Amino acid sequence: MFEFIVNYYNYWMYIGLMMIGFYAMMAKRNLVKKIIGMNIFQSAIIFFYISTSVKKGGATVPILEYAHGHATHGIEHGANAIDVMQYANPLPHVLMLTAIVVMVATLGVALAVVILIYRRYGTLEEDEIMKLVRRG
Amino acid sequence: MKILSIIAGVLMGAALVYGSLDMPKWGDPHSPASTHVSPYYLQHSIEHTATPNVVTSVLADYRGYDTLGETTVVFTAGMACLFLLGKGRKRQGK
Amino acid sequence: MEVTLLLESTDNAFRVMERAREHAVGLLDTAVQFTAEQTRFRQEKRGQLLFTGTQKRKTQFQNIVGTTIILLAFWMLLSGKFDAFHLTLGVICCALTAYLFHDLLFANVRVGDMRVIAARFIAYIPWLIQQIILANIHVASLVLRRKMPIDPQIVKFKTKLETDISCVTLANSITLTPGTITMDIKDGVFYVHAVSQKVANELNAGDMEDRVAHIFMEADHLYVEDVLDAARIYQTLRT
Amino acid sequence: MILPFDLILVLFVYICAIAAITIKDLLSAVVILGAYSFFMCLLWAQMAAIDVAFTEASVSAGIGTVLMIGAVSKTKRRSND
Amino acid sequence: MTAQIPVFIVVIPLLCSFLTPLVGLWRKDLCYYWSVLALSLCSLASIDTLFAVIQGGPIHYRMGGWAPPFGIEYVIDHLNAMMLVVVSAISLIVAIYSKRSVEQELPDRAVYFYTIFLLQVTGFVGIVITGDLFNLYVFLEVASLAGYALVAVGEDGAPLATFRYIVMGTIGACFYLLGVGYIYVSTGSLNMADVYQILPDLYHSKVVLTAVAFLLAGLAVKMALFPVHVWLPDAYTKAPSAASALIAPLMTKISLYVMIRVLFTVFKPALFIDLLPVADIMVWAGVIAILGGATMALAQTDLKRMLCYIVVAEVGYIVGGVGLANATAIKGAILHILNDAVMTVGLFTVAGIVAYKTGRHDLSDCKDLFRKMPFTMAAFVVGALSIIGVPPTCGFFSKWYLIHGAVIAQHWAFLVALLLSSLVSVVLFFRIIEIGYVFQASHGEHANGAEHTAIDEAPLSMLVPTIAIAVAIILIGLYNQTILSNIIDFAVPKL
Amino acid sequence: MIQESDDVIVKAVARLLVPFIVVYALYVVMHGHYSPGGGFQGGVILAASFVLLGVSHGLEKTRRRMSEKAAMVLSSIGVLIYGGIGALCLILGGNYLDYAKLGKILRVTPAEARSLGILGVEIGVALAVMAVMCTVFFAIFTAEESPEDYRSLE
Repeated sequence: MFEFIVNYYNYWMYIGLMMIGFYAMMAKRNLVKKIIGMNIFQSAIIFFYISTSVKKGGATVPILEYAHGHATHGIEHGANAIDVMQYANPLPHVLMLTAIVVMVATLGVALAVVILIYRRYGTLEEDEIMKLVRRG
Repeated sequence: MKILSIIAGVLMGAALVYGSLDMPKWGDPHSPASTHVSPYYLQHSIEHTATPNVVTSVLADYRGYDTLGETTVVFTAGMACLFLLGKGRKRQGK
Repeated sequence: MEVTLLLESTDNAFRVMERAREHAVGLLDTAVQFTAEQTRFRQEKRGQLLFTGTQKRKTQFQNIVGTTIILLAFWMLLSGKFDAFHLTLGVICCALTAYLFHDLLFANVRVGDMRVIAARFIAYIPWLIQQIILANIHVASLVLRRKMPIDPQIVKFKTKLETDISCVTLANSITLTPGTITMDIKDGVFYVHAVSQKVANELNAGDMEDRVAHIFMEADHLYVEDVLDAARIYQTLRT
Repeated sequence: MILPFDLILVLFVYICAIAAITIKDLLSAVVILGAYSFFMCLLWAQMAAIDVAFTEASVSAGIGTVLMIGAVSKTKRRSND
Repeated sequence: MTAQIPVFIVVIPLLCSFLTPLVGLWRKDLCYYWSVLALSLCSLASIDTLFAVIQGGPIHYRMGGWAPPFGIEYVIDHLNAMMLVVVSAISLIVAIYSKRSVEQELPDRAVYFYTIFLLQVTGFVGIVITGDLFNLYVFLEVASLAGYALVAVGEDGAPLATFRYIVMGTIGACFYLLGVGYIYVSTGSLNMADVYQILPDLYHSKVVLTAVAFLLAGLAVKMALFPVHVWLPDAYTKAPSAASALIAPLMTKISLYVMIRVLFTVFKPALFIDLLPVADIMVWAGVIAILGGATMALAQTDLKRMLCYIVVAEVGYIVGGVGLANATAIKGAILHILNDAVMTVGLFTVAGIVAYKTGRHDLSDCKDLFRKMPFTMAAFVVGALSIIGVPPTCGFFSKWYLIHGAVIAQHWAFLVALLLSSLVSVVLFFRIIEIGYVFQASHGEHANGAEHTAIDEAPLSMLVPTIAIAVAIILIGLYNQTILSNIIDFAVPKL
Repeated sequence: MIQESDDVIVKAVARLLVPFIVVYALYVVMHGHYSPGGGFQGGVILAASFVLLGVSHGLEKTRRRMSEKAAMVLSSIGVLIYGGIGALCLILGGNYLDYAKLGKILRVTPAEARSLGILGVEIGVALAVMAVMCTVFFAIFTAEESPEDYRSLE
């Protein structure tokens, strides 16, 4: 059982964060709080992806110069000298770089929209806005 | 609304945990994610692109089209902010 | 006790050495300053706008070159790659940055003073470190005593420093020294939080302020010798 | 990865996340969100993803926080929940 | 150079959108012509690609020259090619149409409008053309962000609707991303064809099951399937008319396309038909969506909002048709994607013209429109007939295949829902026609009739695209056999 | 709208730090091949230098260095550099974004051409990201606060 948890806990840690984010996005009435929830939600997913890139057993950063075995001259050694097990999996890192940038882009647009809403209604609470909208 | 969203969140979490039970062990160097495509990048990055930082070479070359899309996302966000908050904007309500 | 003695004696040694050097440099400084002032005065009197224009451009050029050199040093520190390609990149980047931001690094600094200021600043650092060590020991002794005889207070004093950069240097030096924190600077008045009376007294003595003023060649008249020297030079020049 | 260190970081991340969505002062919430991003970035640096950690530190904890502070300063600081 | 043509479909709108602000700095009024030029080039390229696909089978294009599992690949098969033509042609038509409407609604921000318009089209085209799961996410985000911006500048209340759209859209996109992540964990690949090869061994894994669930859930949010459609009506009603004419027909259709692509070319059809109960769930979701959309549409008094609920109902047709899981129904569903895109854009352009002329888009504003704008309303009638499903128009044929498929699958509830919704559409559109024609005729007699009967037709730049769409509706209906036998028969998977 | 800060320390330190931040950002962009970093991070740090300048010296002075219009043009140019390099590869006979074909005009081996292509792309990305972040920063911080037709609960 303990073995099982140690093997899998990293896949579960992000789920709690995701639930927190999801709850904030759905249940909070303040619009900025919703955006905060959105941010947490997205970064939880990034957490998951990064978890998949880890290799146990001394895998380091995927920069070929900094490997344990060969000091600096990766270029001369060519392909056969590179031990794949020494480096973390670079693909999820690349994907998540994209996702982070998408995250901040969404954040910018959402904040612009929030400012527009505030300019119109003078409040950021969803229930108050709905009251104003219903009053017409 | 609060209870509903808590239920939805817990359901989502349960589904995710259920799905993760069949995953390869965390940090397993022989999982499909680390053996199928990514070794190619690590092995050939220097030979193909003369770039020791594999993340950069994958980002800008092997999957460069993704990065173009990503830059487009950023550009879209900038244009959207100008579009929404730009100067001289007058609200046209009823 | 021995430690304090030792430190004090080194302090004295530093002081003597520095005085000597200061004497020489200060003399030179006042000379330079004086001549510069004379020329500027003359130029303004004649109202040669064209000339001042070229002067300004020249100053700008010097600023750019100076900034580039400093930034290039920073770049090399970061980069650690000295092949032609990366060096070229570095030069291009630094020159570009210097061109765009030349007025930021050297604002309010008279050109020509830079080397002197740099030399004095470097000479100031060991003194500051020594002060920091002393203050550390002091604060540690305060804290480690059972009764903790601290006496927090806010010291307020008006500074004689003129430029913002010297104010900032002083404020940061005060903050760096344990036991004192600069809280605010408003119109030349420092508000400093001091942890004990001794620290506050040291602050009020104004030693650090004098040194900072010396670095940036401000308020040099406070050094009596310098004033005398200046008077002497002035007299020789006049006659 | 060192397990205890990792768990402490995760604990911090959770604390920050919960604090960010419960605090009523929006400016504090936003700043705590910045701290959350920063702990997240430490966690990723721990998992050998320094590029991602770098990006997160500069993009999410840096510019993202600045933008949110800007938006909060343009709107209201208090929130009802 | 002909081998490079597929890439132009994306690259032309992309680069032109980057150039639009620069063009706008030089001459503001050139932006319109610039974007029309870009989109017509894009349409030409996609039509060329469609013919190439019909003649020579699927096209593969390697981005950056890297072999598929490592680099990103375009795969253009018959379904793709058809969608590309639909997207680029509709966006061209809407771009032509948008001139006057933008001049009226967003006078000082036309430059940004056209930039974002082109980016939106880029996003759509990028989603359709790609053969890589993650790349699809990136372009989904491009399209979504552009969509948020286009919606948010609309009339009063648009920002609030946009905020909901952003929240729901982000949840949808994140679920999609999560699904892709689960697939990546179990297969190690992101290329659709590669995943298709690897996955069959893993079909009993819980990871893949969760991945299917999350992919479909995310796409359901994006396509506004009935219970999670809440963002759609507000957003598309409040958007500027040119923007809603572009987004409302295409965004949902593209999400549906992605769903079909994921179900048929990432997973094998056998997975969701035999192994999992996905197909049944989809049919019932379709039934609920059709009934819900139709009921809600009946309750509306706003023209655009009513059309939005019709879009929600139409989504149900396609989801249900795919869920019926027999060749006829899937054929009908794919044909309906094409038809629905065309007829919805027709209706939304007419709604835009009404808004342009009257400044509002309530149903009561349609009074006397049949006399004021006979051509526009003729186009509207064609679109309405197509939604109802009257024979020469294209809507009839796809509905026919869907009904036929329901009969084959013996799924009577779906059949009943289809027929009911057709009935509801009849009621809806005859109500509008009554308001626009009959009501005013009796009313106009004791008002001074001369003023009302003066023909006040929409400007040509709006009218011509609208008429063109109406003609296209009829043409697609007439030539539906050609389209079916040349394109859609190849797109239907072998079950 | 941010006014100029009245704190001497903040102003002076910001003044001294900005050039170094910019050089650091450029270093991050240029050394993406060898160390962590690249266009996005470098671009964001570049934008951060402008943000620092804006926060400490006020937006007016920042606008003198980077106006909204300049930011818009730069963001277009940045993305165009990326797309343009891709299109250049197309013209030189390769697929889109196939940097190896750049070797034909640069006269280097394909691997080095790819390396240089990556560098060019990173520069474009950095420009675009910097300009866009500045744009968003300006847009959010200069948004009009006072609502024109403002309905409140009272």
